[in-house]
Amino acid sequence: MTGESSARAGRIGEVILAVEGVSLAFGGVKALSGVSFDVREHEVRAIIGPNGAGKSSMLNVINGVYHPQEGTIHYQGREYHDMDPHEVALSGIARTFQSLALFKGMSVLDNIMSGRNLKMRSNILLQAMRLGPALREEIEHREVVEGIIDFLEIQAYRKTQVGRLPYGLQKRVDLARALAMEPRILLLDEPMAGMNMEEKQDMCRFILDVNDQFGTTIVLIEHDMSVVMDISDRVVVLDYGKKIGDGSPDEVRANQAVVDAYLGVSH
Amino acid sequence: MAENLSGLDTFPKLLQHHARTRAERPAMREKDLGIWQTWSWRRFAEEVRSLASGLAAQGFKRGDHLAIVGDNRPRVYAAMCAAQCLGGIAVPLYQDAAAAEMAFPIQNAAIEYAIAEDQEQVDKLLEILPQCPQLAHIYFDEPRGMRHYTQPQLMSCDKLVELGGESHRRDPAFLEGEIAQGAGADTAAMFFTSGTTGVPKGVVLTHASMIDRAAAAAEMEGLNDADVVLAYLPPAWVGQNIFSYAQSFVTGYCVCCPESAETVTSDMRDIGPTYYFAPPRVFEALLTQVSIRMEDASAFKRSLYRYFMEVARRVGGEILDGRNVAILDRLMYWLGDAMVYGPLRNVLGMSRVRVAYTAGEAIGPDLFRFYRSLGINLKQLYGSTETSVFVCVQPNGQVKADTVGPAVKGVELSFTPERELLIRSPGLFKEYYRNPEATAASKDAQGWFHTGDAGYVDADGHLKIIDRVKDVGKLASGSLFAPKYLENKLKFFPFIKEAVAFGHSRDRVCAFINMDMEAVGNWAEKRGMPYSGYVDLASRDEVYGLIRECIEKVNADLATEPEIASSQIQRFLILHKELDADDGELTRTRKVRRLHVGEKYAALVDALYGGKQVVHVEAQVRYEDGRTGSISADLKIRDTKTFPPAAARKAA
Amino acid sequence: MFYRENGQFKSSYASDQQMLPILQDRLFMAGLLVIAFAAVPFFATDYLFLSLLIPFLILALAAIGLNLVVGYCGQISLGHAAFMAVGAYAAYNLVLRLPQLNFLVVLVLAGLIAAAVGLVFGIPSLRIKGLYLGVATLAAQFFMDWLFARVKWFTNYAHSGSVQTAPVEVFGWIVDTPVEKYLFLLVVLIVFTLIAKNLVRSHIGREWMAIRDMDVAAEVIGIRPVYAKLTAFAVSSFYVGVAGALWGFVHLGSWEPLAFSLTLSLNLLFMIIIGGMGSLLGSYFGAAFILMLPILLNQVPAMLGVPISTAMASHLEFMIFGALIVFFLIVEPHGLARLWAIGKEKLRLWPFPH
Amino acid sequence: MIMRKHGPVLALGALLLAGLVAPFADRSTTPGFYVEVLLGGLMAGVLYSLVALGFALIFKASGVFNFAQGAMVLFAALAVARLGEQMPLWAAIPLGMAIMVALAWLIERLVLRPLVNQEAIALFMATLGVTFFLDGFGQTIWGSDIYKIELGIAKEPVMVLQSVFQGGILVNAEDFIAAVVAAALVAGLALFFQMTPTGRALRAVADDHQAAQSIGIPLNRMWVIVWSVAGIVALVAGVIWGAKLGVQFSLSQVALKALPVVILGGFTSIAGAIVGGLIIGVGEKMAEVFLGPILVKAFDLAGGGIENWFAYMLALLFLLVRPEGLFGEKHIDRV
Repeated sequence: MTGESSARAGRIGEVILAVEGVSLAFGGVKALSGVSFDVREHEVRAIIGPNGAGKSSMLNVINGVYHPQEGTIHYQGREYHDMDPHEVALSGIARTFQSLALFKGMSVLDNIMSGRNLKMRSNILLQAMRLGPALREEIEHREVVEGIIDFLEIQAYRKTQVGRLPYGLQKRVDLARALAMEPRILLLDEPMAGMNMEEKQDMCRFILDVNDQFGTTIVLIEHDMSVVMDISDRVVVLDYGKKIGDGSPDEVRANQAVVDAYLGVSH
Repeated sequence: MAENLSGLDTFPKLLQHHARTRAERPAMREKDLGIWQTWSWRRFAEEVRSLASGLAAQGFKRGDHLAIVGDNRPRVYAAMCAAQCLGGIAVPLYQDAAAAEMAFPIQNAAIEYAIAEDQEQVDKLLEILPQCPQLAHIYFDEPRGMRHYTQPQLMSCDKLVELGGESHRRDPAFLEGEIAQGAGADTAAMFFTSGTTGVPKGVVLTHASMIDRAAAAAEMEGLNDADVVLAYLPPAWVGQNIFSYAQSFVTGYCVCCPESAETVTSDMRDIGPTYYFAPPRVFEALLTQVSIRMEDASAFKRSLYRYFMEVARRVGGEILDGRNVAILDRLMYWLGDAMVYGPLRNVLGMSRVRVAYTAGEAIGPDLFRFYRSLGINLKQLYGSTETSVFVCVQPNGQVKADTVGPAVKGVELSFTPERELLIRSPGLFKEYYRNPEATAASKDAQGWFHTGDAGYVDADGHLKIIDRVKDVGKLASGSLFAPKYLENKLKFFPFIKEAVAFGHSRDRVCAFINMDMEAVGNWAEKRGMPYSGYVDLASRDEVYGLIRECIEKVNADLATEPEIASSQIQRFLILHKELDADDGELTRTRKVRRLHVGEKYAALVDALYGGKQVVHVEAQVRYEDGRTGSISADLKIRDTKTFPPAAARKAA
Repeated sequence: MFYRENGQFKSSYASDQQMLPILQDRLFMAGLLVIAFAAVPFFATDYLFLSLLIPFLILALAAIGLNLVVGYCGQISLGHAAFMAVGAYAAYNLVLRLPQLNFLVVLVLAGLIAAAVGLVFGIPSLRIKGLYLGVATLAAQFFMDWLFARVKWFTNYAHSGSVQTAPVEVFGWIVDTPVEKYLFLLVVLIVFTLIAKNLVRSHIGREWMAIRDMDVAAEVIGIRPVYAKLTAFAVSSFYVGVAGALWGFVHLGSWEPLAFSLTLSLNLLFMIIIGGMGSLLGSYFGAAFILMLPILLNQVPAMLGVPISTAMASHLEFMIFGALIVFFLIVEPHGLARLWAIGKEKLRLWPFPH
Repeated sequence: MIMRKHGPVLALGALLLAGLVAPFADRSTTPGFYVEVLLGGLMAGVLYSLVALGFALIFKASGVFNFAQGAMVLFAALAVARLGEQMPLWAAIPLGMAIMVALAWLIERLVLRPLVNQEAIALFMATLGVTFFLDGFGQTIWGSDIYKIELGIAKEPVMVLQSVFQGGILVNAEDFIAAVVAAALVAGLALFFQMTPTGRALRAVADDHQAAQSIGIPLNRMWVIVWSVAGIVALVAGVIWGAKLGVQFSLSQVALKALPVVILGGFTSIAGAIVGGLIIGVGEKMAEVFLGPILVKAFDLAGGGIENWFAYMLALLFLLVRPEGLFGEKHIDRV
């Protein structure tokens, strides 16, 4: 592990995503107030904080589901305003969801294939006739997807309806679907929520492998800090929508405010 | 098989032959990335060529050993052949073995080159580097997770293939020459027998012996390049090697590798092998599954199933053996085939099976008949690593549940006074590697191999095996005691997974029982019997009752065989844990290591004979993840009814 | 039970993704086609053709169309008969004003016009979700009803407001007799079913289903809701439009605006609910079911010797439809198609239950 | 997250607009006639409001988009009309109400409860089924002819306000009664929701089902109650309507107009239902009377009949500019 993380540290590059003074409010309720942090290329960046700290809101702001009232987001140097989720997706940011958001009517394969849609070009007529190009495109993308299925070790469930899979596996499919987008940044919303120890370890392994194999920058949210600490390079801590800590896992662990915040919530 | 293979005395030469004669026919298929990726003989030959050239470029010389650790994958088999192209020796190792277990073979054969499937295997090899400093080259197939490994010994197979490609372009003739130099008498491969006792021995097999046996059996069964095999057992086991390598090279049939361990069944359904091997325990597991799944079926289906299985039990075997059967029965069987047997074969993935073998240990007569009655041509086979497997095979039409058939062409059988079976055959091994005394002990001057099995040839010339000679003991009373024989009879009951019988030089026979968690668990649920786990269930009186019934059936049965009537089981206990290879209680091929168990659980044995009703046990157990823990339990001991020979005849 | 899948392995993605990957299914389908083309024309009576088979083929097509937008894309529509009307009147006017056009071209054009209209009424789906959308589509229904009833141009100033058509002619073949009509429609239906199948198993289909199952997630993985929903509406309306044209020209021959009223819209909806949402096969089942029920209601009681008035029969019909909808929504939300799928699965696993 | 906008203002704006465009439609119309149309529209609007009211109630309390509201109106009207033939109205109406309550109970039992926790679309489809069932069932047991309801109110119109408009205005006493009844009903409901514990419970349910359940409010009973209330409202609407134009199948079609009304008013808002109803009532009358002829002339139509779609088109426009309606609540869905 240490060998790996140090090796990874070598690859960490420039700031790729910078969030500055972002505030978000629903009606009266302030979900985020003036949160700023940055994400460097190839790093594993964790956002932690007690439940209701505004972590999910932060992700939703980054990938365009919510539009913040204040603050800016710079991605690859350019600032983006009011981008819709699918524009964000096209720009190379993928995410998984805390409460599973798979397409439950579709098979595992189709779910992951749908992650390739933004790369598919053939027009509707070609698809209707399933003419050469459309068919070839389907197959090319199928190959990529099979690679991911292999990578996440879900071969046995390829053709099963996602609805029928146990929770842990569904989480994996969710990850697979995001990977299928070949993102530069991967946002993970509590990837280990509700998992048992073994599943959590698997998930950690997968996350590191992704970061390692594809060089994907990873931003993940967790409310249970223990898991995150040993896989992330830097950690942001939110509490009640405010940033109360930012730095390496050790620094964060040492940070009194963080400790209080966590003692504040039941543990 | 019309094809003339004379002069093709090594596997590489056979490969060249197929690459010429059936270049585009499938040599191997592997379910990978969702579809069955097909390796034609040509492509397979090219892979072998590149690997071989690569190895040569890395300094692999004639006589060198190549350790191969991995699951069934085309490249694993290609690697074996690559080594053989250079006159080297393939040493497949069990991929599920712990690192420590790998150390011995690698030291013993002073292995310098190894091919490992993936990170997991590489880690094991690296772990034992300190004990095996000579291991200088480790090639890994699956690059996943290997990015940060910096050890100088490591190189990826892809790189190796690349190197091979280059050096082959530089000197195309080289490999041809190497292959041509090879001769039948050269050593082809070395298999380490886990050995029921003591340290493993490296069994050295030559090209000639393996090819000869493979060909003999292939001829007998009329195998040809249209056949299909599913390779799902460890390649390090000689049988798997014969079925998915040697015989494929002899006949040119296609070997298919499943996608992953948990997809084997569905992959088998996909492929529908025509030639199939499985040890009895696999067939047993399948049957248990079938009966359990049928339990949940609708009443109609269940009765349908019961009815037609009865028909099959009556006439299925006969029909398969081509004996003549009453028209009406034929009709009913045909009906049953449409409604039950056919579909059943289909879901088992055996629709296309022409020849199925089982071997390794005795198979339960009911179990055996079940599959045959379904119209699956299941047959028994006798052989061992030392004999390149094929010694005796049951020919079509003369299949019996309790024998292993007559000797295959080229094999001579004979017996010592102690009923030990001796074998002479072209398939015999050359020696135990670097172990002359062991070699001498089991292979005498006249070239007879001492099998260590006790048995006899029956009236029809079929070989019947009773037990290991060394295990055939005597009761204090002096009468014959064949524990394996008893154990097998016990294991034929679905509820009993393993059994260990004691009695040598004792006044009576007692036994350990390992219940079958799946079957017993199911039985318990059916009767609404709550239980918290294995240990709890194993200690239930109901379960003891269940097991006792089984044992008493066996006793009744034994009583009918005068020779061993006196080895009826009188007391037993149900073990608190499953016997496990990781705890050294079973061999890697899951044979019980009786002595070891006897020593390990001496306290229990004493309790059995000491007439205690209950015994306390503290045991160390090793979990999958390598952690060890201890469990303690109170084991009950129960007596069982035995039968005087006369009474038994009525009872049975 | 009839399945023997051993050895039917796939060594290429093309074969893995083919429409009927299992041999036995292909055989079954072949058999079905043979019956449909070779047997039925000989044995079916005109009554059967006119009152069951012909309407079935057309309504199945319409149901497929509706299923694309409702079942696959999850956008509810209560006004699809309106698009049938558009198709029918478009075809009527095309034939009327451009007589030289080949009828197949007319069909396609009619479909396209319907698609355009569908697109317009689909626009609200971008702002609003399911239920609200239902009302928007009702607007289409009532507006179209009105439009074709009142704007004389569409009906070529016919006094009664009803229009007549001549029998369809394709490449010199005059589709006149019931058998001819049946065969013509059969071909059309098969072609359009294949196209629909291709669409739903291509990425456009996945986009639709993604929007249906979890629209937020869909957008987050880069699917444009606008595109997905509007294409769904357009394609759906195209299908329904073609069906409408066929309904008018091949089935009715002459019709008035009432022919495409709200009731028809709701019937289409029932077809896909009972048949199975998100299943092309279900569209067939649903159409067949909805067509047969009234016929049975008229026949059965008489057979049982308890003749009932036609009024009573139609009321019963209403009640039974209503009850069935609720029943299916509760017991088998995926309709007859799911039952079929379950049955098939059971046969594959036979004799095992699961 | 809930954001309220100043819906009422908009509403009045729309109402005035609908009124003001009218005069310029046809210079020859006297203001009196114009006011008459306006009133006529308001009367129709009152009825729309009533149906929409029941609709909004159900949607608010159980999140069900009840397509069957119209069918309930027809069913209730039929019931009262036929019972009225056997007994005096003062008996028939309460009995009808009892029937509607029973109906509500059955629907909750047989349809809603089994479908609880299904997505809204399924519940909506179910109400489609209920619609068909009620239409069929109603006509099976009550018959399918046109029936009368005699409220015993003078039908002949009264001339009022001669002093203000020359020619005065013809007003129908029945309509006034209707308006009064409707108003009373609304007031009653308002009280019921504000004052009674049940009412408060209902509001709680409307705001958050889980929460309501967790504090021990029996969802099922609540549903029975709202559906009963909706049924009774439907009955009132049905009776008034039946008295006006006779009880017949077309009622359930007319009642469909409740849908555009609630869209206009906002699904969850009682006030919305009322205002929306009035706007639509007035709007479509005005359109019919003043816009219709113009269209007919312009496009040489075979008669007007704009009111068949006007409401829906209006609703459609609303959906595009203000999906949540006049008084509706805007939702931000959580990811």
